[in-house]
Amino acid sequence: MKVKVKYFAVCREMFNRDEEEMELPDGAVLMDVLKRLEREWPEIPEYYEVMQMSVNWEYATEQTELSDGDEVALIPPVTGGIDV
Amino acid sequence: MKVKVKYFAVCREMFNRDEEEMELPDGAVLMDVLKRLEREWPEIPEYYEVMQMSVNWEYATEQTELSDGDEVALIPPVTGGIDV
Amino acid sequence: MFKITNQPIAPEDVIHAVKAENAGAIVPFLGIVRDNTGGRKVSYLEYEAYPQMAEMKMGEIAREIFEKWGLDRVAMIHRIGRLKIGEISVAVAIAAPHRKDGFEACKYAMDRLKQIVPIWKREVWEDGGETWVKPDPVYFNQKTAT
Amino acid sequence: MFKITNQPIAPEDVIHAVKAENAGAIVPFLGIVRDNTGGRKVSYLEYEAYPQMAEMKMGEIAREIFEKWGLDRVAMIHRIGRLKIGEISVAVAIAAPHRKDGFEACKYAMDRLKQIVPIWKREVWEDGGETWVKPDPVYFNQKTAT
Repeated sequence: MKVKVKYFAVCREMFNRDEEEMELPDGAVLMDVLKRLEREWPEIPEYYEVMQMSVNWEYATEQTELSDGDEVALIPPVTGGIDV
Repeated sequence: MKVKVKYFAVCREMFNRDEEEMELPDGAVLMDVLKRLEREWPEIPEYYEVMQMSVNWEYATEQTELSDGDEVALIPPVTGGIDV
Repeated sequence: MFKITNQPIAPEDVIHAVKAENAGAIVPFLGIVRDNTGGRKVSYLEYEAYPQMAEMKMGEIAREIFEKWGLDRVAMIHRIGRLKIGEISVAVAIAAPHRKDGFEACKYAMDRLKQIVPIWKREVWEDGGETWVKPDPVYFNQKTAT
Repeated sequence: MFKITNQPIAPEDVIHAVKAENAGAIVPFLGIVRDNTGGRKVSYLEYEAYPQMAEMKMGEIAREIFEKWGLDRVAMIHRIGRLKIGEISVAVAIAAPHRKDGFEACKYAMDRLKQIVPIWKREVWEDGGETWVKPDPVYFNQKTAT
């Protein structure tokens, strides 16, 4: 199956792209996306604690199952609006 | 001495005037204004509990001493702005 | 800026007055004339103030806010005269470096405004009745605190 | 009304959206770009959002507010792109029959907006440095609560 992976803010800069299509085996979960990205950015596990992920615009866990056509995103710590 | 007495809202309607000059003996206090008004409106003591008075735009007590030229006001219960 | 006015109020009037380059948050408050009171249909409202004393008392509230939160950008406008449903009767705005203080101070400003600022409201209902509005029962306990 | 926009925000945008004839109080909140962060001079800010998810999460916050306070008139706009000092980054407004609920709900909206709405801020300083802004430390405890 294919999912779309989107990158924002510091993640976008880290991977140097906005989004990409990713081919995954059937039954893949979010952790499989992270594992794939680890090849490119070996330090990514250090950020699991502070980074969130979403599937189809809802926060999701590393064990969330993926389906063909899903939109996945890496969500660095959010800072909506103001810092006061 | 002479003081100016101002009437607002329900007090203005009760006395049917906005303001008046009142001649008082030297050494008069706010209670003397109320006593004078009692001639015209005998029930006024029933309202002492809920009505306030001011002298020169500051809340004052019945014992506040008055001076020539002071501006006195009867202040019915205030309801600034909104009731929510 | 502390003002009693007989002109319509725009939210920008108070917001603009408190804007500052070092304020990260502005908390305004708007009081709006409602179409009913306890279910009785309101036709219009009439506000009356003791303008000089009202503006002085607004300034006093601002000083209290400065003492409590250290915030010095406070604006309050209250309209008087005849107001239609949906119009703004009162607008307050407070600028703050931190939003928590801004919310607390703005709520405090409205609480105090209702306690100590000499403004009165007369409701005229659609059924032809009318009354001067009395304050909350809490008023009678707080009278001496003013 | 829940919106991510690259256009300047006017306070009226959210205030107008929540006005109702039975709402006696409107509590807006405005986030303003400050001229400094911890004393370091800010040149400008750059906001980025995941727009579709951000608008969904704003709607989710509005549903939480309805569950907690029964208030159903909530508007939120967040601007993205490059913002100058003094410009509005975020505007929220809530209409309420009672001001106390309005203040609580508006504060809650801002707390939640900072926790769960996917928006990021990059600060560019006058000295040429820049950084993606990290959230408060409290974030790390609340991550699993989202």
